[in-house]
Amino acid sequence: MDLLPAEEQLLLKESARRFLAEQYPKFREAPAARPGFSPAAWAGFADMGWLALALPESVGGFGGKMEDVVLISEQFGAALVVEPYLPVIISAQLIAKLGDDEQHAILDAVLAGTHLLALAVGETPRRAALEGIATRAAHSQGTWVLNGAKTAVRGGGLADTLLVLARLDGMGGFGLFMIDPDAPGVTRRAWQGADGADFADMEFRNVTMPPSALLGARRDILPHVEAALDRTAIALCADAVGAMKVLLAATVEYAKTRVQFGKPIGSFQALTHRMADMAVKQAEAEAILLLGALKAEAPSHERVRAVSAARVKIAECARFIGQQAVQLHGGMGVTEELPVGAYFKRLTVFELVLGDINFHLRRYAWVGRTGVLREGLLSVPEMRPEYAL
Amino acid sequence: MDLLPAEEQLLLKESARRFLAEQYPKFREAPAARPGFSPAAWAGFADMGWLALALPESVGGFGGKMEDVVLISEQFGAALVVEPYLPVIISAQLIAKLGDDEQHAILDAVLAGTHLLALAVGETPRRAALEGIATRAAHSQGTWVLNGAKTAVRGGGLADTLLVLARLDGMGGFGLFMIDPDAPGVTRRAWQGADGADFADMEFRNVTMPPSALLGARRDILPHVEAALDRTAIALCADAVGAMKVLLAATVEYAKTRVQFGKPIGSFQALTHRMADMAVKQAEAEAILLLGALKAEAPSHERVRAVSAARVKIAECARFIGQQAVQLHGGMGVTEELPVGAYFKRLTVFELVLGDINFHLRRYAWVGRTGVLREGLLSVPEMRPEYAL
Amino acid sequence: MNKMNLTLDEDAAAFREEVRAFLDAKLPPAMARAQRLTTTVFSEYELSHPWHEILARKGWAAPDWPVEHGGTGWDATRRYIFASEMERAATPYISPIGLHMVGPVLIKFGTAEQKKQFLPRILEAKDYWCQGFSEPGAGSDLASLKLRAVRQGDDYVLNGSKIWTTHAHVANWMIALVRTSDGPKPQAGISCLLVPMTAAGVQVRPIRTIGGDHEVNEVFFEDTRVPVENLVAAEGQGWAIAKYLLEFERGSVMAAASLRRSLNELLDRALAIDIDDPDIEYSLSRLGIDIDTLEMMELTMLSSLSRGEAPGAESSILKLRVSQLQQQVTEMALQLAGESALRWETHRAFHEICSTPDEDANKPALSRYLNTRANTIFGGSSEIQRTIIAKQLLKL
Amino acid sequence: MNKMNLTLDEDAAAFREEVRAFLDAKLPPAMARAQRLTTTVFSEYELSHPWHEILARKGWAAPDWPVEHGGTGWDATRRYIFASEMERAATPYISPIGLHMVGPVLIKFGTAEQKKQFLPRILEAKDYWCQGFSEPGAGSDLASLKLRAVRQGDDYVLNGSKIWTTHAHVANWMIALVRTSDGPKPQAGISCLLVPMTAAGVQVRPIRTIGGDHEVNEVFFEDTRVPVENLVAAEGQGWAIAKYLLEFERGSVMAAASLRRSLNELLDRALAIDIDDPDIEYSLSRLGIDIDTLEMMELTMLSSLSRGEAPGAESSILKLRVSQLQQQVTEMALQLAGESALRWETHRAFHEICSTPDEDANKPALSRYLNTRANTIFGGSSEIQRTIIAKQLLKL
Repeated sequence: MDLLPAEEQLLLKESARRFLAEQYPKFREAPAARPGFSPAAWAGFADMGWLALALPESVGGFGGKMEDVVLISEQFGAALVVEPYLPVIISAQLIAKLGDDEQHAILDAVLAGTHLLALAVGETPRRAALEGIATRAAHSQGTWVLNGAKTAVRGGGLADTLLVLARLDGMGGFGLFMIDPDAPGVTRRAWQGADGADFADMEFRNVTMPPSALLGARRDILPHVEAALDRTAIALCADAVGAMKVLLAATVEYAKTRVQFGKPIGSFQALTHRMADMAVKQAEAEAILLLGALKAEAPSHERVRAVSAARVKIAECARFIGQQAVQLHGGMGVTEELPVGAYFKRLTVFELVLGDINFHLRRYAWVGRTGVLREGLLSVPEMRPEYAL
Repeated sequence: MDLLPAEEQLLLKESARRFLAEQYPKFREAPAARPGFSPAAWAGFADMGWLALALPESVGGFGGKMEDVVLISEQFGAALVVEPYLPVIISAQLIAKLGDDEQHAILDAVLAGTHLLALAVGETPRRAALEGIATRAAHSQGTWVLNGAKTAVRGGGLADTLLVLARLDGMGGFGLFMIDPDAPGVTRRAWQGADGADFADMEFRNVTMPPSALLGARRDILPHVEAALDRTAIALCADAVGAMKVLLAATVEYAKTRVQFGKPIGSFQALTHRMADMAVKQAEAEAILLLGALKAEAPSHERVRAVSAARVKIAECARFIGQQAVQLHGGMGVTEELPVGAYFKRLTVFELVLGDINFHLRRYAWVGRTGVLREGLLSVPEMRPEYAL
Repeated sequence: MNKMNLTLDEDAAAFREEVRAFLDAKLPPAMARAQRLTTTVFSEYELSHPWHEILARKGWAAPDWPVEHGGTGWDATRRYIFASEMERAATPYISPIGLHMVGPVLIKFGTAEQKKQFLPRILEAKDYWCQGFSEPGAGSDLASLKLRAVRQGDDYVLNGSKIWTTHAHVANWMIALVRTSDGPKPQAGISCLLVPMTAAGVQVRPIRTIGGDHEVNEVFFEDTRVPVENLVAAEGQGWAIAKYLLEFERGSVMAAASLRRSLNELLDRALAIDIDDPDIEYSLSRLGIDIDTLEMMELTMLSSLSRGEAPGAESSILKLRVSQLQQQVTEMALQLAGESALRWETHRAFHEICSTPDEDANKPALSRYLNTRANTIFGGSSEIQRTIIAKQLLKL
Repeated sequence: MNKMNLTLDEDAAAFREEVRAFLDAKLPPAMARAQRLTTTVFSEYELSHPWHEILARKGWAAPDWPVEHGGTGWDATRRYIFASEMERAATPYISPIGLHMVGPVLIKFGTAEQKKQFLPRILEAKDYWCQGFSEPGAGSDLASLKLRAVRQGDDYVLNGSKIWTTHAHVANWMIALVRTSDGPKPQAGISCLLVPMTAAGVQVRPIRTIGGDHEVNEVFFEDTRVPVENLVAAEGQGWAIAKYLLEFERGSVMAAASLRRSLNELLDRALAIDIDDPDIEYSLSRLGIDIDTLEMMELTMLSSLSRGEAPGAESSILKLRVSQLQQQVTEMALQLAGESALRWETHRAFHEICSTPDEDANKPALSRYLNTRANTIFGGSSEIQRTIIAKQLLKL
């Protein structure tokens, strides 16, 4: 048992921090051909090895773990990175895990940073049981025909290939299809989220696909998708923790310098204690993030417990820290004049995606019925990753 | 529309305050023959006219309204009165409303202060739909036979006559029975609540009762009982408001005099702001109490909205004010050395009885479905009291 | 009838019916919808101006002015009913600066000339005023304001800046607090000036709100000349005028009707989308109870006002609770919208880009949530209100 | 294996099994049940004393003492496992005063004579200690303590009083902070004395807690004579000793295992009574998540301790959260009990008056809720912890 980061993790984190602090603002200032995407930044991410980080070595990756992705994601949150890192790597992981050699071929371009992916799953404004997916693919004369719609697909407007989850018509089960978003019958409406990131809604009308579009065996696909959503969720939690750390630090700094009634506002006890409570929330968020990161590839009950716990706790901390950071910045906090606004928006977006607090509370309670909550975290597990990488 | 108390209400309140402040401590100090009851205090209540206050003139009462009972109850909370005022007057109201002349006869002794009543309804540790009552009365050869059990009957240990709600076996509907607690087959176990008040659990085994024990028509009895519980609930809300006012005042006083680190603790901003929040809660509690008092005899939807709203809001305010009063009193707050402990216990008992916060939230939501929440409070109602006095 | 009651008397009930009938007849549904989709505190000028004109034609634009200046002569209850019914119907908000600030200040402190020049134009929506009190260094601490007005001949010459000036970019007049002298007591050097926004040296810089709206501004003055006739009362009276306004505003934060309308929209929404989440019902009930409580506090204050009693720290309690509840309402709307609220819209007004009930509910939700964070900051932050409550009510 | 992990290594896992086997064999179920029904912070002497003897026989009574004085030689992880397993099994709490305060203080500051006289008797449960730090006028502000100890010949003569002295009514020794001199720096006049409770002039007054328990006392000293050999370290070293204890205690607030046991009891209870209230499930989940979070913070601190790093403000964060969660657990138990918790019981211990699972759950609920309000007050109130966090962590 050891929860302190290893030397190489500290190095990874520090190199990410430095790269983003020194390089990323330049990338963002350059006029972007496509909203939410800087090609130069993306090339930088590829050079830093971040695209390969969490892919298995068999497809050219570095075989890293979600803990490493979490480290990177935290720095992304701190630097307000908007590029679709998570959709690309989580989709790539699915292709690596479920695809055959032919399907793996696309990963070379992904690793090189020249091909973007997105995972199109959700169809309603909130995360729901995957069994309710209505998009469907019918098998007809050697091809698949896809009909349906997806909403708020992260990175969907930028993606060169989409992974689309669909019900397999007439045969039961579900499939993940690799689709060219420019194929006939695909309508894609890209938009930017409040955090500046790319999203898209899309419709599929009689989109025909070759048999090779179907990724992996169809019967057990949902647990893999659920696991991929959880990996995304925990990386987004890390992103939020990165953002809230910057916000708290900025608030403390502001409180030391902003003078009202002849004193810095950081000397008023009510505000001092408020900031102490923010620090407590930050510590809690970091602690539960670590649990989620360490369990991101654990057997599903353990994973769900950890990821949903992290999602609930970090969303609550994000809301408190975000709202109080704005409040303590006073008038300037509610404008676009200071970075505090952008960080608050990022945390607000975080709260809205991939299932709200109540969704994850129910999920945590559900897994609780299996007894998994009754034991402490310090266990002697045999690792039986079912749907992990 | 006018929400300021009328002159005579201010007089009633002030006379209650003065009587209780000057007389009640003496009554409590005298050794009590029965726990939770001072005969001298009770005689005083009768003399003050409080027993007659809210009974119709037709049975010898003063024909007052629940607003007056609320004024008295608030003073009872402030003075930590333990005598079973509410069980007696609410039961008396039911007898007055539902009974015939013969049954009314008992009210003379009640008004004289020589006969105590209690209303035995609940059978589970929390308020539930009355339709679930399991105690049953069977009609057999001109008499009724009662079987069942009641729990936590307020004033039940002291009562000379019990009003017991029971299902009427084989004929549908419910009845309220006037029962002598010393009758054969009645087992009564009296105990004291954490607030020092009398409660009792009781069992009925083949208790035979004459036909005259049955109060009023049987088919529409439940709404009357529900209304009586609501009148009790709003009076208890007033009691809680009285207690929280004393607590806040005592806390502010303590904060002005208790010195730590060379300053009165009331000069520390974090504590000052906490007490401001307590004052806000107190103001909220008083405001919603008034709504409940004014609507205590309104048509049932309006009544339920107001009473459940008051119950929820005042319970939340009571918890906050109680917990913070203890916290701000420091070590002394968590002992029996200062009155703060007794007030905190009284507020805690208040939270536990007659339905918890969630019960009343659900009840409020239920009445919301009738549309009654959608309009403001300032209405042009024709008064159609259905189950009022 | 018992003295304490929640029942409108016959006259007041009839008055309410009259107001409702007027609103039914004169408030265009499209205008009400536009107001419902507004994400700012003030309504945009394009929305409020026509409504102001409709009210002015009816003679109802300035209920709290004396009758001789164009007021309605209503008592406190009628003014409350009128305001509540407007909230209930979702009329646009008319900027309060002219009608509720400049008007009362001039009526109390202004010269006959100033009254004649300005009051009718305010009443008839011919001038549009903004308010210049806050400065970058003087937020909650108004006494430290620095905008300097130096007398030169028949003019004051202004140098400095104001901030958080709502609608400075559309206003043609500003009522400003300026520093006309220094001294040991900073309050004593503050004066009140009426400044034409068209004067030379006035520059308006938009400040975009966190929700993406252009509602407030920073206003710079560089050697801006204002005739001395535009001084209100004497030099050094600015602090007294500000205090008068504060008194005057006390008890005017009445928001239960507007919150109840928002709650009704949330109830409709929750029914429409049928979320599988029992917590939503609990939350909506809590909100309903909080609004019931607030309304009782408002009506109690109204009862006091009707008896001529001046509100005290109760105003601070109302301000605190209203701002908190406004934030909770927007939080709830955001929760109901879920991922539908993610999209960042730069176009305003929202009613021009929404075309379905879903869009009406979801698109403005995020901007509104973000902007409403300001409610516990502006107009005396929650921290300031707590200090007032502790001092005035608890004598701490 | 990756460096960061939540997995016990083989040796540690085996140690955990050893502890579990020991507890299975040696902890009488009635003793565990009695502990579950305790409503006080300390276990009653009648409960803790036999358990202390069982541990002493096994040689496990003082895991954090050096081996030469009877410690176990376990590393930080083993001590954590041991403590957690005891919580999990609901062993009685052994009073920490002797083993965790007097022991470490004497080992660091005591004379050879003092060590020889006291340490074995502490280890073997022959003496029972209480602690005299707080005074009526000195709560959070310890430096202002007043209990006077004046040297007269070979004795100190004590006059004054101590308050909140847990189990003073059963202890035969007190470790006390006393004032031996006045001066500009009040800390410098504080000394540490070992006081026999049997000495003349010592009087113990019970202070009944809000939950109805006799756990703490006020202790009066009137011309009580204590031999100078009972001074620990030099005169004026009391403040340094108190600070050492504070340091020593840092990172020792490890409560996740105990909270998880309470949560499991709540989960069992909720299942047993089958309440129709969806909010209960949400609340229990929230509590579970809070406890998971706390456990991660504890394990992170344990990782730091294992590397020899000293905890800082993290201790204050843990203290704050643990006390809040302990209160929430009791609130939840009270909510589940409903009216069943109303009855005021004066008899202690509860295990003697409860005879059904219902009674076990309901009867102690109210006393426990009431007593637990103290958790955010004693041992450094939440307000003090926030000040420490702001100062040390945020440099405010």
